[in-house]
Amino acid sequence: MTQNYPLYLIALLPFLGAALNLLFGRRLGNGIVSLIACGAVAGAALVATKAVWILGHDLPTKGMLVDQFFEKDWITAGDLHVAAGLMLDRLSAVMVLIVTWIALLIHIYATGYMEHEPDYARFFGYLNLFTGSMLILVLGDSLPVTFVGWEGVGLCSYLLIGFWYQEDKNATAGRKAFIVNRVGDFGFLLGICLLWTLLGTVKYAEMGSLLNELRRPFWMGWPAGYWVAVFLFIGCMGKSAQIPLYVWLPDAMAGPTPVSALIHAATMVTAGVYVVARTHGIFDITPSAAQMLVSGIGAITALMAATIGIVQRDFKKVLAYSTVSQLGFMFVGVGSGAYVAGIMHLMTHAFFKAGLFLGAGSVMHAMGGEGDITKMGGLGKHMPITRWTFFVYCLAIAGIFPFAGFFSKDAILAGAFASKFVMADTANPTQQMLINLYPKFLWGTLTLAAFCTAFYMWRLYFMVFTGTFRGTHEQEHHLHESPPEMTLPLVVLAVGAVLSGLIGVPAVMSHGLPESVQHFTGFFEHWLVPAIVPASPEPHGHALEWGLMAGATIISIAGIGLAASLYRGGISKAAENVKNSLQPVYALLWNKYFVDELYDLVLVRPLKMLARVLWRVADAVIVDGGLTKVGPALVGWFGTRTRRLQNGDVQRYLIAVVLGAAAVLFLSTFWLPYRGVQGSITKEGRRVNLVLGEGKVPNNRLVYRIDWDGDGKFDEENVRHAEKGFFHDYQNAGTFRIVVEAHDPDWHVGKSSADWILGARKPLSVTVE
Amino acid sequence: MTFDVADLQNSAPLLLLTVAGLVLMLLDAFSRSKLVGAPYQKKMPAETSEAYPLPVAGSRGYLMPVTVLLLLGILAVVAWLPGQIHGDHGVFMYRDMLVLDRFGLLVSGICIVGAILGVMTAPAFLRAHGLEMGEYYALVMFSLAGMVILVMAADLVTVFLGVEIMSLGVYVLAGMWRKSQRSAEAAMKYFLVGAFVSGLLLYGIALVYGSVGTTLLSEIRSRAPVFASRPLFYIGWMLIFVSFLFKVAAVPFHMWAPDTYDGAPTPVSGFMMTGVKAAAFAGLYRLFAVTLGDSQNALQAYTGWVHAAYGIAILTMTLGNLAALHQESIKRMLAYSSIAHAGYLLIGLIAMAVVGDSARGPLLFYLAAYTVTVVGAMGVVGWLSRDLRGGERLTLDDWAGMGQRHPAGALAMTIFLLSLGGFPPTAGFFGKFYLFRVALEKPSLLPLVLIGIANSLISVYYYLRVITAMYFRAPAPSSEPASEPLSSTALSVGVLIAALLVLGLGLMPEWLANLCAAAN
Amino acid sequence: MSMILPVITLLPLLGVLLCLVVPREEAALHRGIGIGVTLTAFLVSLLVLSGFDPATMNHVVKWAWAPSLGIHFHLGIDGISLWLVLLTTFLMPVVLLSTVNAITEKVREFIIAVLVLETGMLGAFLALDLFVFYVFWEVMLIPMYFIIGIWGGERRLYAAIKFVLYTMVGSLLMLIALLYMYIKAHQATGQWSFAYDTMRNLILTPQEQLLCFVAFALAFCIKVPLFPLHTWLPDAHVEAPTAGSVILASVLLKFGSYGLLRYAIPFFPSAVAECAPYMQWLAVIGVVYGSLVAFAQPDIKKLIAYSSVAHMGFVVLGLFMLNPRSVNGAMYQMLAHGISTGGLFLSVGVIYERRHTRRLDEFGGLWQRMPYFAATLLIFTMASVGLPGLSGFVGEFLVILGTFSATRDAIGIPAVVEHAKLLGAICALGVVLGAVYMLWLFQRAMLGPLTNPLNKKLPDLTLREGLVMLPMLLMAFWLGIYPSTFLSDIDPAVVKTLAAFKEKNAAGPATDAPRMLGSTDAKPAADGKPALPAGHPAPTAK
Amino acid sequence: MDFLTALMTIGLNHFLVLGLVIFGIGIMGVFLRRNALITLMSIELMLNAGNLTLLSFARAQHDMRGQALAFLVIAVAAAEAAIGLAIVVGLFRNRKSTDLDELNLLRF
Repeated sequence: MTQNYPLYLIALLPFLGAALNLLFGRRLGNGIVSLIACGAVAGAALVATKAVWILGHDLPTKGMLVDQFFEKDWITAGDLHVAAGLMLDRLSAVMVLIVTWIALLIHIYATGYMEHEPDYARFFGYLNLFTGSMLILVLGDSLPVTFVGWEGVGLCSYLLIGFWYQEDKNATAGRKAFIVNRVGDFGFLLGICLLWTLLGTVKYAEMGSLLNELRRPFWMGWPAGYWVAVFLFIGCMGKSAQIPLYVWLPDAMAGPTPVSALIHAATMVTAGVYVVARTHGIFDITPSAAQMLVSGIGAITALMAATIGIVQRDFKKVLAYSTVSQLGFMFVGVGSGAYVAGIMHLMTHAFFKAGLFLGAGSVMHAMGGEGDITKMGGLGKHMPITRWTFFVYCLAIAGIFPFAGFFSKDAILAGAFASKFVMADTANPTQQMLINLYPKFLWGTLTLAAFCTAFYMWRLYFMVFTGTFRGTHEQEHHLHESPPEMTLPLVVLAVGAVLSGLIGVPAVMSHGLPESVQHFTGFFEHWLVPAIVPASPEPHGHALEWGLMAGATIISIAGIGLAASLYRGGISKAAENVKNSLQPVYALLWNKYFVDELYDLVLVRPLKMLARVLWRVADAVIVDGGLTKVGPALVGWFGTRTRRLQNGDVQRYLIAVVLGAAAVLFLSTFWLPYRGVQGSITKEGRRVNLVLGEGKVPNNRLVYRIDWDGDGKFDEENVRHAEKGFFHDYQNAGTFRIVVEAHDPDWHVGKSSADWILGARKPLSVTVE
Repeated sequence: MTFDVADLQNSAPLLLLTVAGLVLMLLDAFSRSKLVGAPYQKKMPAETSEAYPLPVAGSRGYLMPVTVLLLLGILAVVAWLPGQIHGDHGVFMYRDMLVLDRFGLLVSGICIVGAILGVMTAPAFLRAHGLEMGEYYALVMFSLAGMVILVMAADLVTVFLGVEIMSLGVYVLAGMWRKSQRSAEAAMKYFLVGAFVSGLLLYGIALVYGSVGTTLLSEIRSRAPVFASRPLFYIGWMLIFVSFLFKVAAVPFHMWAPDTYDGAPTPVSGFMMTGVKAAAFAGLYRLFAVTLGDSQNALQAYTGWVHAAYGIAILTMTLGNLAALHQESIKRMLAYSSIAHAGYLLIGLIAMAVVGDSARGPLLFYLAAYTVTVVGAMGVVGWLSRDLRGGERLTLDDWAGMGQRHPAGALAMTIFLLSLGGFPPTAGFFGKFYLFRVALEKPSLLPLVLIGIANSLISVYYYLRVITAMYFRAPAPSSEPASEPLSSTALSVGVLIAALLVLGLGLMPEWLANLCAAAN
Repeated sequence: MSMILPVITLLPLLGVLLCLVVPREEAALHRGIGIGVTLTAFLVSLLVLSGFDPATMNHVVKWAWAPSLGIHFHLGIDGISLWLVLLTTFLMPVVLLSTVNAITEKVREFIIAVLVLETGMLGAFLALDLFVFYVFWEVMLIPMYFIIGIWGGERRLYAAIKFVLYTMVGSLLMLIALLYMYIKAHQATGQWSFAYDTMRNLILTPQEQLLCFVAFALAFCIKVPLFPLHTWLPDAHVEAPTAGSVILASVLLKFGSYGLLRYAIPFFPSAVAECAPYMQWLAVIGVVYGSLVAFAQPDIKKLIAYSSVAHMGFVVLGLFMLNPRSVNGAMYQMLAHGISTGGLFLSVGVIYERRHTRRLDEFGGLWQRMPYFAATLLIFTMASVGLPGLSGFVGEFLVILGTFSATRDAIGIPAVVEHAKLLGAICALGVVLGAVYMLWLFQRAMLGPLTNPLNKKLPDLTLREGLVMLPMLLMAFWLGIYPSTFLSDIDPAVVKTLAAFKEKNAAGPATDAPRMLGSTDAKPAADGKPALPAGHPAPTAK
Repeated sequence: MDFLTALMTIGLNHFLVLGLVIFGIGIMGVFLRRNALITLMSIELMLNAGNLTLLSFARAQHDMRGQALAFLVIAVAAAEAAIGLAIVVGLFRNRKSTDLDELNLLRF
């Protein structure tokens, strides 16, 4: 089942490349830097491919390759043992291939795109660092190891978004990405902790058999598994830019375009999808509230981002929202149990979205960095390769047969439509009906999103590549096709965007084809099911499935058609009219539903305010003031007063001596009666003994009055203490209050036990039977 | 009436001190001239500040080494005498008027060591301020003799005599800086209050004598239970108590102390803060902890002095520290701090009564540590604060930057201050540690210890203020010349010895602790 | 008998003597002595590692100091103190190297202060006798006071005295508690002893435990510093010179948490059971509060100081969750904080030396001028933020995990784990906030346009500064990448400590008189013979 | 006659009261008088009151210790007076005044 394989090389090679480039890159030429960077990734890709080959060829379906970075455990703390282990199973194999090969392509692309960058080496260092971290993420054999990669890619994302740090905007965008991701990581971390708390392990391979533990009710009526899933999904929301944590991704476009392609489209942002698939056992636990949450968030995100994408003018922003939207698709896939569909969309999306970004980079490269699509137009004739590859990508993302997007998106739609959510038995009919309707809601939302997708992608395509150029003359003069190191990846990715879907053709379509072809077209499903993830739910009946496919295609074509009618040959009057007539909607979309502003208002500002208040008020005044100002001030005040007593008048000193002497006299006599009424009580039948005075020595200098029965009259008066103390024989049973008064005849001071609590600090009373 | 020759041997320290005092007086009288060298001038001509004639050594320079040698000899005798005590009890002499026991010898030793260090640090100061007089040494000797009488006293008569002999010498010493108004005022105040309290002491002794019919402490001890309840005895005893509290400068009988310590010549202040206090505590120990009340016979339950002492200890620690808090003059700050330390010592005394004999060691150790530290500190004060125009530069501002100007002195001062503040590894720390340890054995003393601790904290503040001034602050920009530290080998050596003792007792406290614990 | 521990403890004092012999003017020579001595101490301290058994005391020395009072110069090292000691010895040469340009006045005094400080710190980490511990604990105080007061910033007087007074409040109370236990131990065993084992086996009544615990905990929590006792720290950090800040943050603060784990928790199980929830809450409040206040700071050092409050909150939380994961996490966080915050302060020192300001708004865009420095600062920032692969992660992860999973361990005190999940969640929130303020710091200082003309000529790290940073960086990576090095020594000791705690807690508090663990009838025999020491079998008749 | 009888019955208490009265006068003198010399004299009064009490007790108890102490006290008082006067003289030379109220250089 498991076999050792030096998987660490896959992650280590990019890290080495990063180390070399970051440490010494400034001294090396660009050529060597790119050689190191690309070489490292290529090496990783080759090793990874070899490993996947072994996995697919030599091992059974559930087999995996394993490896450990260190002999010993990575973290050992009491009963917690986390190994720095890597594992390659069929799910991570998909990811590893995507990551290494697409990273390689983008590295190659970047050698062209970034050639004029002074910080060339740093860029490639980061990029390699990212690749390594991403590989750790996908290869990690336990949640903590995944988390290491998870955070690592977050760091690289931060660094690369802020790569051009001289501009505050970029740095801020990077910071935003990191912090929003951290919010997600908060959940992720809690998920890990909760999981470990419940299962005692966080290793994927060990979790499966223990998952029943998670069915126990835990909190707020939901089972433990639900909460683990929710926490993990919060992490995924952050990393994969889902509502409400998607806000960082559009801003992240501040980074260089290859970065957007690699990190913010193809690989890193899909990590959330990967994690959900990886830990699907947790999400699958009934009741399927977690799945409903994941798919619901995915669906809404898909639609919302798609609608925003419709109106954006910045090339990369459109693509960014598109990414958010497509990630929503994937989450609907993995959330509704259609894991294969989700992962497959992840893969196809990696091809076409990376391609789209690279295409955007190519265009902006030609435009001198200009990203506003309203200033482009008619670029197709200047940049044919870019244009036609872009055309392919757009078809793919729009989901036109037989491009990759068609198969994967269709699988998701079908999966969503067919999904079954199970809730607690007690769900009342209304709830049950809503639950039953939920798959339809998902399907409907996604279909709408698919329409928007088709529309905005083609709007983009038409506005950029068709019509007439709307930019400046100078820009027009410089328009050119990009160099081969940039166009080559475009072409390769375009090929991928065309073909990658073919390994995941739905069974219904391949039905009747030759066995070998079926084997190929169902490859993706065979690869993942049942090795890692359960099979996607299939809609009941072929007709329904065909119908869904047809519907999706029609919707997409409608979207393309609408885009063509409005933007073919530039921004048409009709487009302007639509915009003007729907001004409020447009404004809402243009401002991205004011989510950033909302966050600013609800979170950022209050937090800043709170920080200031805590500092200036709580810390400076209350805490510090209370501890370091009040006390010393008080002491200081007394200090001054005390000094002032000493006014230099010697006769005052003498009076002080005499008063002091009086005080000494007073102090030394005053306490005696107090001590005299302290004592102890013992009972012998109805006889109660009372020994007064402190310690062993009876204070025979004092005289006492004793009221034995608490009636206010003293039973004994002016008695002195005998050796054995006082005693009283009670006639009747009952509880009696005893009052003792001590009196010092020499000094005429007295004290009563009524106001001086006797002995054990309890009112003096006695119960006799 | 018989006279036991052994008494001569047993009272040798006392006799030798007296004789030494006489010898020194004679030596002084037969020295050729009076003062040599210029006393300070009223005004310093600004243009000749560099050529300003420094006071030169007088012809009495040899007196200091002679005194030190004599004192060392006497110290040797004191160290030898414990061998003459057989058994647990002391040896009574002069018809039971004095007693020779290890306790008395140890306290005498502490006083003598303090005096030696004080004498070593004094002449440079005296010379610089134009008061180099042979009488100083003789008076120190006589005072010491009084202290020895007091610590060896076994009778109220000798108690009174000891107190008076000790005080008379110190009255004069306090006022020996004749040109200084402050010194005269200090002496006057000290004398007035002291004499007044002598009156109280005498009256108290008379009342006790009247009620018990004897002045012998051992007899009082055995008869006290019978008389304890009589107001006459009671009042008399409290008057005696009060007069000793005055000597140790406990609040509210302390008010003379800051003024006197502040105004007296610095070495004399040091002597008063240590020797007088040590001897007075020995007296308190003998009269109260031993005669009236150890925990065994629980006499304190009758006389209640522990309650009074409890309150006074709290007041003394607290007020002393609070008043020291804002002092600008280092000398005066030390004066108040010495009041506060009397409070800590009172804890030891109370522990003696409440906890028992195990408190003796801590009390004595604290006394020793305190003595060495304060003598050293006052030595440094005299050393570093000399003002060329006369008088002393004692304020914190004057001392700002002392760490740079005079690193050795400042370092020594730092050590002494840290010891006073109770920082390890100094004698002061171990003293406090030892003292609090024994006090904690009885829960009833816990509040006292906690207040002591709180006070330590306050005291840390003002001790550190001095260190802060010396090291952290730059000298205040001023046209006036800074203080000009004295240069004297004896002074430096004296301070060095004190500093080494402070550190040594902190690092290796056990021998002295054992010695103190065994000094019954 | 291995002499390593006394040698490393007292070696710095030898350096002090050397410094006293060398004339004041020879600043370079003094520096050389300082670095040489501390480096030697570091190398010698590495010898400790050979044949190290983390679960027991190694290289124990026990010399009589004042035996009649039960005081022994008793040193030993186990898994809990091992890495803290090595951290100390490791940091000292680095710190001294970092001061070559910063401290140019009174070099001799500075070196002496640092050396004395090192002795104090090592002694306190190694002490197995509470008297010795207290002495060294106090010995640390004065040199630090001088370091802040002499070489500090504008408000150094205030900061120095605040530092001392705050520390003294706690340590004096601790002294009282210590003495009280000493007396009680005497009552229970008939022998005077300050030995750690005696004190650990001493069982007091619940009320006594509570009071003593409060005294100990106050001393340590002030040092940590735990909210709301933290306000001395920002002042001390801001005013202290770089070296002082580094030592303060990296080592001195650790004494608080070390003391809690070594003394306060094992000594008083019933009090811990009572107080742990409060401590936990204060700790998480500290985490959130420190982070938020840090976010508002305009002064870099103050920001880092408040971040220390937050980070040390993790430590205290971890300690008081009382399970092996969280306590391991706390220990690890102590080390990590030592490296990352030390590194941050060193970095601040670098720019402070160049610009003599620490205000964030004076900087911005320094990356352009100082890329190597920026990389260094970035790494320390990320280490502080808790990025996996750097030092901060493992500790925070373990603390959060340990807190969250506290219910898994039956320590017999339900109150301790009552709010475990909530505490863990809030604590995890601290991780988020950590990123907020640290990245804010980094952006304000390093990123953005280089606008301030004063910053346009700043040189990058010099070779010496690089040498200072390099070991810190390496440690940051080491701690992040291969925590096993450290955890394999920490874990057994922590497990053992907790087992001892559990055992003592299970034995229950004393009813009226103190007793020793393992002896049921506590009172010493009437003839004054000591009760049997814990763990010894009763003598059997032959 | 009554007077004589009364005279015959003068006992210990009368002397004690006299001693107390003199002591009180001395104290009040110290408290109230501003002149250093007069306060010195008042202190002497206090000492003498003590002596008187001492002697009364000694006489009443037929014990010689008290009497011996009284002699010592006289000697001490003389020494004290001498020193006190010296100090007053010293003060006067410095200040040209013996008014105690003016002793306020040292305070606070």
